[in-house]
Amino acid sequence: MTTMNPSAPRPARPIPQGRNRFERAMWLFMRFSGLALLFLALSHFGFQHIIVGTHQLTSEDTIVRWGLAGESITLAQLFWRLYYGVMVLLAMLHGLNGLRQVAYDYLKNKVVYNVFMAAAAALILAATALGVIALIVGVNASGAAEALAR
Amino acid sequence: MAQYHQFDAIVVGAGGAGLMAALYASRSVNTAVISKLYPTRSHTGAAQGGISAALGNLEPDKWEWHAYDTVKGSDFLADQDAVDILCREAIDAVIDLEHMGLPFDRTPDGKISQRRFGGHTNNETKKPVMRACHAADRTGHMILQTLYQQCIKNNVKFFDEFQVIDVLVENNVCNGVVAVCLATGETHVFQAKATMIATGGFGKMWRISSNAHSLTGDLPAALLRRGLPLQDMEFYQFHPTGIYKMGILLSEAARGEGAVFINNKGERFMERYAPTMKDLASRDVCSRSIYQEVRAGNGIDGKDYVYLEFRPEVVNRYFQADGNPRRVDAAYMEKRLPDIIDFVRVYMGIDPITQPVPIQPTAHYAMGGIPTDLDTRVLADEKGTIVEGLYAAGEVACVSVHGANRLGTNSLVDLVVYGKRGGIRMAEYAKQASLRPVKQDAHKMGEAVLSAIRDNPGRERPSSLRRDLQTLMDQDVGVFRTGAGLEDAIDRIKALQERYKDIHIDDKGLQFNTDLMEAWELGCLLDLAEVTAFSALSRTESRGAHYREDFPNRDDQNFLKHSVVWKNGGLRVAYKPVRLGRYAPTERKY
Amino acid sequence: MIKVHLKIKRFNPEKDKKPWWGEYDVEVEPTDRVLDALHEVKWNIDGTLALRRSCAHGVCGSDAMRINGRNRLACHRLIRDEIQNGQITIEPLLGLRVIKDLIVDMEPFFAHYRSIMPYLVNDTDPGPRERLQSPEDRARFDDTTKCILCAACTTSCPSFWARGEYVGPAAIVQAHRFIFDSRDQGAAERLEVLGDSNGVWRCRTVFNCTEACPRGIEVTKAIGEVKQAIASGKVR
Amino acid sequence: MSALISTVRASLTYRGREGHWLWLLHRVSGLGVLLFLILHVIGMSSAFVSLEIHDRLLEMYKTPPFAIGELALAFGLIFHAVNGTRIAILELKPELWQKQQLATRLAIVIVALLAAPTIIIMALGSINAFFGPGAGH
Ligand SMILES: Cc1cc2nc3c(=O)[nH]c(=O)nc-3n(C[C@H](O)[C@H](O)[C@H](O)COP(=O)(O)OP(=O)(O)OC[C@H]3O[C@@H](n4cnc5c(N)ncnc54)[C@H](O)[C@@H]3O)c2cc1C
Ligand code: HEM
Ligand code: SF4
Ligand code: F3S
Ligand code: FES
Repeated sequence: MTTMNPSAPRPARPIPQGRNRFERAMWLFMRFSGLALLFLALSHFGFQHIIVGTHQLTSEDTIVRWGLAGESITLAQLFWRLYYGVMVLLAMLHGLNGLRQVAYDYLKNKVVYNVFMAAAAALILAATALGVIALIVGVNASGAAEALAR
Repeated sequence: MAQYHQFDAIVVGAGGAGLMAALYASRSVNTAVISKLYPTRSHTGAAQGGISAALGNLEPDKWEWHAYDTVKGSDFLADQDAVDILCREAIDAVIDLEHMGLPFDRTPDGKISQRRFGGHTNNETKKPVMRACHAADRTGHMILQTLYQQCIKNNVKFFDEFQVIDVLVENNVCNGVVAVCLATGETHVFQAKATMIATGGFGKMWRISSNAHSLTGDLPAALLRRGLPLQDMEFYQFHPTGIYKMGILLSEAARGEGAVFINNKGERFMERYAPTMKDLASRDVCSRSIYQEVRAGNGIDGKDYVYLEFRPEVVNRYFQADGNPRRVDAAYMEKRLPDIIDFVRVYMGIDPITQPVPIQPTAHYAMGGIPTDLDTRVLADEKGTIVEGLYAAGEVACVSVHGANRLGTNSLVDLVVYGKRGGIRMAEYAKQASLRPVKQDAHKMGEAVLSAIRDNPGRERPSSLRRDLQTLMDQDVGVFRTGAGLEDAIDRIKALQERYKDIHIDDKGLQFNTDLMEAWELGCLLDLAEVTAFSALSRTESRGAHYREDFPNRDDQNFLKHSVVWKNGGLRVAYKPVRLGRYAPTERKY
Repeated sequence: MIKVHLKIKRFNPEKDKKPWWGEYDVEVEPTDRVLDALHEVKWNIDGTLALRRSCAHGVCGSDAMRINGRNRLACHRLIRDEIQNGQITIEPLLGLRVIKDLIVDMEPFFAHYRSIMPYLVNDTDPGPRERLQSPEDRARFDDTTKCILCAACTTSCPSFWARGEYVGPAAIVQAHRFIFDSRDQGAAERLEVLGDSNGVWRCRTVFNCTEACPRGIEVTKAIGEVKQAIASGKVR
Repeated sequence: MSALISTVRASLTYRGREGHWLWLLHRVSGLGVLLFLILHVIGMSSAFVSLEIHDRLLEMYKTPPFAIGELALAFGLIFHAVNGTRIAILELKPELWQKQQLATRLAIVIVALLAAPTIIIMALGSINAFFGPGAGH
């Protein structure tokens, strides 16, 4: 070190990655998923609640965007399914990890923490699965006729 | 029931001196540090300016010049062999600190940066030299942190918040110390082959003081009670620039940047007292001049303070008057004196850039203390009898390198040079010595003193005694002293000691009984105050920081010697000669 | 002189089951420190009041406590700046065990400090003179050298209150001081500690630490720089 | 449990500045949005089971309790999004912000700018639906 040239700009020193990469990955994920959600969630919210308006919402919109189960879908519907799919996945995982952080703070008893997180993860993953299945399957056609007739 | 511990070496005090000693001792023997504060709370952390060493990084310098400046600053009372060691080993010590990681400021080519400081000169040109190595204006802080870090790295054993109340010395042999664990109130006996005392200053016997509340001279007082003497106690430095009424220090660096003293007539009065150096004359001279102004009725509002001016327009006006081409502005001052300006803003609520700063001299540094030889071994008398197994270093010790007046930056040098020396010597000693037995009731004496205070049903509040002591010390054992005043002071201190026997405290508990420890510390301060006043009374000359109005001149004929004072039974003084060397005493002018 | 009503949270383990509020009226100068007011209580009203203090001018880090709800050094705040309707409220630091009155157990705090290897790591032979370092490299970590280990930051952090296992801002500040020191070679090991579950990731960027730091250190910024070093795998 | 209570009490009584309160709100809003999201996704996914259920759920969104909850959701989501962005930027570019106060104030202003019109439009929509000409059909 004595031989360094003190006036030369100091190069960035590479640091080997540590053993615990999970927290680092989660930290990065929270930020990038947050960034994605910033656009996805806000645009969804803005579209549904401001441009359309909650009181104008009908299941027609859902059918138009998702398409009906068993029928071939349009490109637009594919886009919406992907849009919602990505959003649900990111939001759920983002939320799950957020919940984990909060739970880690307040549930200091390991057993309580584990039980709580297992339950929460089950619930959130189940909800996510339902959402994803819905997006893959599409709107259930039975009863769709009445809906369209109205 | 006391708890017992055994170590090869123990160090009492975790300031710069203690940590340096511990670091070196712990390299070869089993070492523990006992401190009543967490180490990083030690007052070494308050030191601002710098640590001098003749590195010559920016301009030519020699350690011999540093030595001469130190001897001259000491008013020729320093022992010159000790000063030689100080200044020669300072260079290695500073490099050592750098290797330990101390973040010194740097020169453009990457070396340790140095700056000028009062009294440090190029002996040939007589001009100020850049000798003070610094880390911004936090040099002491960085020394303390760095040494503590190294102690952690080397797994030094710490007993934090353990207050030592007694030193086990008998027949000039030391076997360890007795301490109270503050958290539990339990007594602990530390048995050791080598014991080092590095407990810092004792400036809390004065009211206006730059010293921490914890600097109460516990260990010097304990040694006095064990029949050991203290040296050169009449020499106590008053720093000219303390914040008015609070005593918080504003470093000399302010005047280095051009700040000046102003009295109530708007005069730059230092021109009259030190025509050449003016406001940058040595600390003793400036402090005396300020009080002379106050006495002449030139204090601000007729009170006991003057102004320190660092308003740029005022500074520039005097630069101009002095024919100095330099000019400063607000931004420059903010950059060079950040901490000081911050202190003034926080504690005085005024802005030194636009307002004058009320200052008064503040009790600052003990040149005297526990007498030691060049290897930091404690001496039992003026003849040089060694107390086996007992060492002292840092502000609490007196080797003596500061003589009658310490030069700025030299205390930090003292800590690291003699701390290191002591640590090495202790380890050498401990390796060949064996652990001496301590008596089963070793802790009894210290414990008895504490329980006497705890159980005393008296009427006096320790705080009112402390206030009275501090007031009388400010008045009569301060910058100016007279025979009559000192005699009176001794009488009044004795009266306070009588009243001390009648104190009571509120807290009768064990855990963190700070009420009890403060009362005990007051007892230490009373003893040290008495010794200080007595030493001052005995020295009928003026030298360095010790100024006797009734004997205004230096008297080398009779007093080129160190005082050594005991306080068992009565007070007794003896003298030992100053060890001269290359430099013969001459008149000291600034 | 003005009158101040001090409300101090008291707890004596030898006597009390629960903390209680001690209320005291003292006369002090508006320009006195809060510490002076506490001394006024301790020295003239109730000597059992326990607190730590030493330097009395904000450089030793002994007397961090909660003044009017915020972490402050008692010796670094003036009465006139803290007094609210004639009153000042004083409590011990949060998140550390109260031993007595305003004294908390500092051991966990120092344990975290020790865990990040707070010392220069460099086993190369430095030679007889100083290691060289450019002024720019020295300036890189200047801010974090100011830390006095007062714990005001760590005990103002919600993540630390929630879990004492979090190393806390003070330890990260101390690590930063070495990680970004060009002379140091221990960054990888330190970042290993700080990259773990109770390391920097527990920081939620709350800024209480920065706001509490009596030395004006940009604590959150230092933490951010450490996070980035781990995230990017580079120290610059 | 007492540890949980003391932690929560500390969080609520420490007199932090903006950053402290924003953190609390971020946490609460994140959890709130998560709760809504779970219910919402389960609700929406009903569409693949039966459109009838789906329809009924959509009608439920149009009742007053949901209308009010929706306002809270709007604020929560907007706040969480903006504040989350603030946090991420501060961590990625700590040197951008000399003073956190500036960042927090900016975040508060942006939240206000986004949330106020949103909430007003939504509230007006609801008022119109409940009390307007076409109300009650
Ligand atoms: C404001 C200020 C600024 C200064 N600036 C400078 C400067 O720029 N340059 C310079 O050279 N000098 C300066 N000095 C002087 C210098 O800082 C001190 O002289 C020096 O730091 C003393 O160090 P020390 O190691 O002897 O003791 P300290 O650092 O005071 O440490 C004393 C230690 O002893 C312990 N202790 C005390 N009593 C007991 C007991 N009974 N039991 C157990 N432990 C005990 C304490 O806990 C502490 O750890 C300054 C001093 C002050 C006050
Ligand atoms: C809209 C854009 C969003 C952005 C920009 C965003 C951003 C963030 C960020 C950066 C964090 C980490 C905070 C920290 O570490 O202190 C976070 C935490 C969190 N987010 Fe989001 N988020 C968004 C949407 C969501 C959504 C939709 C949910 C609900 C499912 C959610 C739930 C959470 C939760 C529960 C936390 C943990 C809070 C805490 O630890 O205090 N976020 N968010
Ligand atoms: S970073 Fe600031 S608040 Fe934290 S311990 Fe250091 S000095 Fe105290
Ligand atoms: S308060 Fe805590 S959450 Fe981070 S910014 Fe400071 S450490
Ligand atoms: S007493 Fe030293 S920081 Fe307050």
